[in-house]
Amino acid sequence: MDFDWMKIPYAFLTVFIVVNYGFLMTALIQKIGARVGRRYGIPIWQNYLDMIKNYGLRSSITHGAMFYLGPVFRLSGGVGLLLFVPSIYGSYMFSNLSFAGDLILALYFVFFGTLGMALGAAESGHPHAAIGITRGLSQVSMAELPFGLAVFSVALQYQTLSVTDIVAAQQGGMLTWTLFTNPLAVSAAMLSFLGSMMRPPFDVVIAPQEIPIGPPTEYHSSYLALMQTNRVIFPVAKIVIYMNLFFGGATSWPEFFLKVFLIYMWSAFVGVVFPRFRVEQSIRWFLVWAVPLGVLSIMVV
Amino acid sequence: MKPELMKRMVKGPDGVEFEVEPLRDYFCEVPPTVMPAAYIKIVEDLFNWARAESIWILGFGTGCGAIEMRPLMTPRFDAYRYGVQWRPTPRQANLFIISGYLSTKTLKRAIRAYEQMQNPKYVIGLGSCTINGGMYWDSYNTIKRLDDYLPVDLYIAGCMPRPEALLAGFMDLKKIIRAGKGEGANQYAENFAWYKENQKRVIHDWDMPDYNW
Amino acid sequence: MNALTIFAIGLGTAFLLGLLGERQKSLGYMLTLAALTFMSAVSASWLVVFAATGADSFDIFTAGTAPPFAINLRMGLIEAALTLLINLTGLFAAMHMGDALLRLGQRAMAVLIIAIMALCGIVLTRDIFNLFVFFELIVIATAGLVLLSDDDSALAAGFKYLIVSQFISALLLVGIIFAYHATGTLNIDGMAEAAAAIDPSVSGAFAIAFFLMFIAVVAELKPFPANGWALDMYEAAHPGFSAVFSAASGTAALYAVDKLLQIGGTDWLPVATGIGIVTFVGANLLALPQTNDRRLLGYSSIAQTGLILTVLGQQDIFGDDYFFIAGGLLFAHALAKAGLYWLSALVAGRTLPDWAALQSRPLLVFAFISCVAMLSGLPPFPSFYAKWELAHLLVAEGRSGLLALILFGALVEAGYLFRWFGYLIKRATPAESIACPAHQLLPIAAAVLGGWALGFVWGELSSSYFGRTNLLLTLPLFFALTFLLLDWLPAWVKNTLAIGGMVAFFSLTYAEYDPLRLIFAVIFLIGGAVTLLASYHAHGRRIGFYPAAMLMYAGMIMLIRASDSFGFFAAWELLTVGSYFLILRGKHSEPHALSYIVFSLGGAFLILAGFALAASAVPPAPTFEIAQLADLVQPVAPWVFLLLALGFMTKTAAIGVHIWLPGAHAEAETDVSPMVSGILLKAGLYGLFVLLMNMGKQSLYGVELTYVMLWIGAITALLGNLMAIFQEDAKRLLAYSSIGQMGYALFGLALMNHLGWLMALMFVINHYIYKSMLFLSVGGVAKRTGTREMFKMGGLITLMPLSFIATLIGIIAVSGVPPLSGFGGRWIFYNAILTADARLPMVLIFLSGPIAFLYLFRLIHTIFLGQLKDEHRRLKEAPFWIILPQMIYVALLMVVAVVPGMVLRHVDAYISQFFPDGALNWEGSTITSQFGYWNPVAIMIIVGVIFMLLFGWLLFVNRRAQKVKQFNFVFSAERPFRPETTHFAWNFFAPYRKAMGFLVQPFVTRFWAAVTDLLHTAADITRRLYNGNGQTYAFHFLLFVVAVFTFRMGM
Amino acid sequence: MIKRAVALVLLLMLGGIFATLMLGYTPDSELNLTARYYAERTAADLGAANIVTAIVVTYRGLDTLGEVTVLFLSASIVGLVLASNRRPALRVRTPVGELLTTGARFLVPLILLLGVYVFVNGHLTPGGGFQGGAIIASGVLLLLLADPLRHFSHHVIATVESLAGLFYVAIGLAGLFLAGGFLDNRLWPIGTLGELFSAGAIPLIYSLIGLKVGAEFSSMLASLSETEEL
Amino acid sequence: MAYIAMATGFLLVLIGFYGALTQRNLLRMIVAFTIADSGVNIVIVAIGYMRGRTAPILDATVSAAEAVQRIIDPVPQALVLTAIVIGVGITALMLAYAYRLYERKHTLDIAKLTDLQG
Repeated sequence: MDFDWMKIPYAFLTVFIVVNYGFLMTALIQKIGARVGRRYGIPIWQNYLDMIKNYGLRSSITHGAMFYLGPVFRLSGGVGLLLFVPSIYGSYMFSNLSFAGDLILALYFVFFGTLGMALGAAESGHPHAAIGITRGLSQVSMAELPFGLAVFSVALQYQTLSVTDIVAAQQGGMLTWTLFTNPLAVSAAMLSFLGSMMRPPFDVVIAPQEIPIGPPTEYHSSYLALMQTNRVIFPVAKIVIYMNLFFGGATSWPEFFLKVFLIYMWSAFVGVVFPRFRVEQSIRWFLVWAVPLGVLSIMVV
Repeated sequence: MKPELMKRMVKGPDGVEFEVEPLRDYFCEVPPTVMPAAYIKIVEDLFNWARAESIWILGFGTGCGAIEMRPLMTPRFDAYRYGVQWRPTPRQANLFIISGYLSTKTLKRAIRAYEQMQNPKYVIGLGSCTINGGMYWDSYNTIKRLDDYLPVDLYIAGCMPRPEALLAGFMDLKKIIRAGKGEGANQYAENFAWYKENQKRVIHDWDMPDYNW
Repeated sequence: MNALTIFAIGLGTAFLLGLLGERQKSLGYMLTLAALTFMSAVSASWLVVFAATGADSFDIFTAGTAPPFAINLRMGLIEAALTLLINLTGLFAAMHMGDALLRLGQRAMAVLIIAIMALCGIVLTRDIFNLFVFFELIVIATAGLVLLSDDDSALAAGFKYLIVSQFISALLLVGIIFAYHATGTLNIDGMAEAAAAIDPSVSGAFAIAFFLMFIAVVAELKPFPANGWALDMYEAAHPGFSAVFSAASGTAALYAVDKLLQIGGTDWLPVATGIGIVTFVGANLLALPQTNDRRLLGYSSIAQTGLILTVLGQQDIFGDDYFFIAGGLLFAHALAKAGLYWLSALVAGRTLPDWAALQSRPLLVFAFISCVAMLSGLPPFPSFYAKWELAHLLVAEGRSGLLALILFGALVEAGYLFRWFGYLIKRATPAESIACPAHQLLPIAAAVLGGWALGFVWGELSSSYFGRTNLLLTLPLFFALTFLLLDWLPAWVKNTLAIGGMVAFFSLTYAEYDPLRLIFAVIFLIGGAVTLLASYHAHGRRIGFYPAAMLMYAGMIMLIRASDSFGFFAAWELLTVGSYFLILRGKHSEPHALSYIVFSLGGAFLILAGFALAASAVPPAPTFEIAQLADLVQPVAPWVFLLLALGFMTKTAAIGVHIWLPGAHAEAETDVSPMVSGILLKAGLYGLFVLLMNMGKQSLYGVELTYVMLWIGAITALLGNLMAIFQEDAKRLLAYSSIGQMGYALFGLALMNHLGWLMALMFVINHYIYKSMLFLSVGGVAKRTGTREMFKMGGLITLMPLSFIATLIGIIAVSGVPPLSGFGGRWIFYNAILTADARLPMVLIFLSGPIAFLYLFRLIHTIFLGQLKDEHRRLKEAPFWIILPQMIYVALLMVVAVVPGMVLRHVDAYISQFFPDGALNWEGSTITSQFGYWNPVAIMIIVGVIFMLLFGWLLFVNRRAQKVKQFNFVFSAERPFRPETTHFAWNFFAPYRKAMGFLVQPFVTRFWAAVTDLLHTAADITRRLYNGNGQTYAFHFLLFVVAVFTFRMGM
Repeated sequence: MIKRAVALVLLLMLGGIFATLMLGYTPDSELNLTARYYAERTAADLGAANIVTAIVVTYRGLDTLGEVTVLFLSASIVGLVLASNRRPALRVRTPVGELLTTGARFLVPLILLLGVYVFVNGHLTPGGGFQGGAIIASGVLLLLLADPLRHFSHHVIATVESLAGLFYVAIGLAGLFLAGGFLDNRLWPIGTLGELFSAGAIPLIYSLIGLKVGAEFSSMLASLSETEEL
Repeated sequence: MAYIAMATGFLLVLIGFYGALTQRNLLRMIVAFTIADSGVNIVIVAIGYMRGRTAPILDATVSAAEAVQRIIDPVPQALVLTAIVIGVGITALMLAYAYRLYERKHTLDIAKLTDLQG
């Protein structure tokens, strides 16, 4: 097999950049959220501190093998997702490991972490974890649908499933972005995006007091640290897909940072403005508002 | 002893009867151990710094002082800027604030919640009642001296202390932690028998394992 | 030996019996048996003569005068066969009724002999008035033999019979005399000639005369609804005699109708058809609500007679096949009915569930099911061949409506017969064991063996006819049937034999298959063998399991090997029946097995109709190469396509006809569920493959049928998955999941492009592996926990780790998450739909994808994770033999995941024959399509490396983790109460139900329930016509006469 | 009432069928094929003067055998039906009257004689085995009327009946071997038309039938009378 | 003549049938059937009748040679004999049945013998 071993350090580099960017951006978004609430907000490095502290906790417990592996699955999912999609268009260095598969691989790999995490949380034996998972799965199953439709619409539009090719097709200035060539698909996808970010109005899954933050209720110490790491990688990885599919991708890191930030902001913006939905309400909401957009985008493309 | 914790005979699907002893079968009976600090001092210092700057409080209001904690989240006090935040589950919390008088009934829950937090963990006694019983010094169902039951790192006196006092308390706690003196969890493990004895003296319907993992 | 000796010996013995004294009953009985044996021997000798030499039939003169001036008889192959049937029935009935005959004495014996003789007379005579005399003899003899019964109501029944017989004989006499007047002869052949010569302008009187004769003779067939009296007879008479009444009397009367139709000519054929089909459908419907076994058999007898009458009425189109068809149906009916009536004598109770008494006697159960199979027209019995021919010829003549009615009636009949079989197998056995005196067993054995023998004979006939080997001699079927003989062996021996046989057969034949068939062959044979490994866990002899299982496997492999439509259909029926027996073995599977067999037979009938329709357009009938389906053109082609597709989709449980699947798969035994789910469902897919491969796209009224299939597939996938979410029963959940998965496969096939098919094939392979694995794993758990309700389990991961691993791998594969093999299927799928035009149904497929996660997570969580229940604390891992195949599957899944090309690239090349565009590129380890690419090896490595790195890191930082127990979790600072109240499992997806529950309202179930209710209610209302009053029955008869007359004259 | 109305309607329709049948009926002016054959050939072939008898006994001999069997069956079954509940005779003799007793004594031999005459001459004159047998049975009936307690030996009746039947079948079979076919009457020369000993086996067969029918009717009568509760 | 006989015969058949359909007493039904039987027999005989001819017996008045012109159709005569005998047989049988039924069920009402139905 003619494998370019340099891809491995390059991949580590991507992960390193994205992790750091993720930590900072997440904190920034939190800070923006705080400012909306007229608070000062956390220090920008707060997330690093939290992670170090969690690694620094001396004791931990385990409920069993799956419990132990849950966060590993979770973070593998995030890292894998990041690496299966090229980060910077036109850059060999940051095309990551996208040779392993196309868009479909990325879409399905999203569930790798979800599934592992769900299994791990479930093994804790905590009913609240299980309740959180049922809510999460129920909501995600519907929230992902408009995205799937939009992706498909885009794939039909460009007649390819390769992310690189899709980005390549959008390299003719802003008006060639899918955002403008296929606005229906983008709207559907952006609505779906709200549902998958675990922010209001769709965050009843991790209701803090009713089912103390749901699935991760039993996770702590280094498990939690791993999950925190994922929590900063995963949204970025996901947004990279959005960016590549709908917003022309990124040809350089600055462009990357900006676009990812802006897309993330969309969810934050909605989150601070709108109140919460119950799970069945959010399912219906996606069914009524987002899915038809997706269907329409497929029909007209 | 509650009936659900008593030994009982259970018949398996294959028809064989066997005994189930809930306390033994459902709960881990290992006692807590003293957890050593990181071997390299600089690492431990880093950790202590991080611990001090990232204080996660268990969202469990045990008494009237709980009302004083809420304002800390508001724009007026905004404890978040100090790295303080509330967590709904003891597994992820580092700091347990006993907010005011602690009835024996709540003590049991407090003990359980405390034991389920991970080492290192800190306890703040908020208000006079946690120091000596305060105005409830002669009450039949509150404890007088929190230190007998849980290792307290810091007391904040007052009845009730205002949120500002609480904030000041956090600052002091940070100092303690950064100095590596916030070893309440290890203290608890070292004197486990003594604490248990005290706890069991006031809690008459003890219906849980000695240490709640 | 002159055929007249039948009469001479019969009468002579009857008269001789009168000479014997009261005390010489035994001698009389011996004489009776001897006479009947002799009569049988005469018939048999003639049968041998005709069969061996192929001689023509010849006339026997009486009174030394040639016909038409004296009565003559005719002996030929048909007559010999029919009289042999009658005489043997008589002989065995005499044996069977030995006690009753000895009690009542020589008079009763004489009556029996005369009855048999008279029945032979009806068959042999060629004189119409002579026919009348024999009929009257039978009426009187019947009235006498009814008295053999211990039942008091037999008296009333006999009287009712006499009342109606009086009406019949009056009409018959009037008819005969006027017919004589019109034609100047009483000879049947003469009359036929004369009738043909009558001037049409004055033929009115003759027509009415003929009508009277005809209706009278038809009335002897107990046509619906003028048959209440006959039912009372069936119910009340001695079962030994009921056998004669049903098997022999019906046979003779049918032959009499056939003779009459020779006189009446083709004008009367539609009347016979009409009466026949109304009787067939009506009697079968009325049989539905029956609770008394003998009455039910009576209705069934009437129905079968009606069917044969229909065939008689259609004889104009059958040509040479007439006797092949009519005979096949007739003999199967006669033997089966005789067998069943004789069996009923062994059963003490009179309701259908009382037959559970037979459970303790496997041989009797075998006898029963053989009879039921004969009646239902299942292979390898003669009725099966007859059904095949019948359908083909009817369709060839454009009489599809009639075929539809026949098939409907047959389906109803199969419904109540198999329901009965379900009672027999599944209901509680009565405490007292049944007595089986040898003289009662012998007749049953004779009937059953006769049935099998005739199956062989018809197979031989058809083999010369269809140019293929006798079905019974086909190696797989023969192998399966040998297990009937080996059933006394211990289970493990049989299991070894079965596995050995399947593997050996595969290794002998694998070179013969093209890549597509090879995949199916591997799944059916090798896959079947792997699944059978699990059967080693069973102890004892497991009576009945192996014949059924091997029958199913034989059917499946024959399905692949079949190149012509007949072989295909026969294989289809075999695998259906085999799997039905397998499913029925489950503890509570009675109703589900029933709905399985009813839906399956319904589907099989559609296939039959489809083949028949195709055959009508592709000469030469009666069978054609499957490949010739491709030659079909409009307007036949789309209909053929529709029928076949519906038939196959019944097997794959497409939405609308899916309701049989959950129960059937869930209630089956642990090692049966993977067989019927993992393997059997593929038979339906194979059918669809064959269909689409040969017929391609078809449109009907401008609607493209593959497009409709696409929708059906999509809806099936969505609703199957949705319904799986809400199941509490683990195996039901898996079963619904199968429905959804089959929906995907159907969708892929219906895409009609290269990748769609490839994806369907990928599903075939994957679904076999992971569904077998999951069913085994869940089955093993259910076996240990004694329940299938998931909320009663929980926390089994530490006790049954291997089962857990199998389930985990299984659900990852099912959900299509990389890096396991399910992803390959999804990847091909998305590539496939990119090329398709149909976009709306795709949306549904999209929706159903994530839904799979929901139920899969539920499955693994509620069983293996969460809280361990008290009573399960001491559970052991599932038995070794159940785990072993699971581990094999795990390994297989890994292999398929990494090197899917190993199998698929060959198929890919094969599919290129049909769809040259869109083939995948298999260069190196990357699989490339027109749209995207995918490198399974790289994915596996990358995911593995990332995972191991992170795992190592966690191990390092988290090395001191304290292992805690099940209640050591935070619970709002409280202590959990008990595991039962702490395990979150029941109504798991409550929010989802609130949001999407409206989609899974059981509309389809309600629809089918309404259909069955409607049938039952209609039958119940019609039943009230039979109020038990003899005069009412006379009214019915007259009404029938008038109605048929009006109908005939209006024609 | 409804029942009657329905019956009337149904029978009206049946009557309609019959009426059509009747309206379509035209009496023959010439004998049809079959009848002509009988008229022309009976005398020559079979030697029977009574053509009906020839038809009954020979041409349609199988029917007649069946007929006899019908009676045999009826008798057997009547016996079966009534046999199983035969009570011990607890009958009180009641006088039936001088006239009847004496009349019976006088008439029975004559009746029997007439019966025998009728069946023996069946091939020559109107009448035959059935008629003769019925006459014989009427003698038995008279005896029963005269003396209800008279017991007829069922065994004797049955023996007569069975033997007659057996002989009948035997003659039929003999026809098969010695003459043209089953029940052919030409076992021996047919003799001269119109004589008592003519028409081959017809007189013999008819006599056997007479005996058999007489026995059967008697058997039925006896069985029925024994059920009577006096 | 033949028509009258035939009509009478048919009428008897219908009357017999009517009786059999409406009379509930078994014995009356049996009588009704004998009436219907007689009707049938009359019809049979009427069919064979030919105007101006004589009985099919060869004797001094009818010689074998002229039989074809002189005699009526003998076949219905033969048939009617059989029909009558069979009718007698069945009547006897029904009577026996009626007797046995009365003995067992203590009724002669056909409408009460309905223990089997549906």
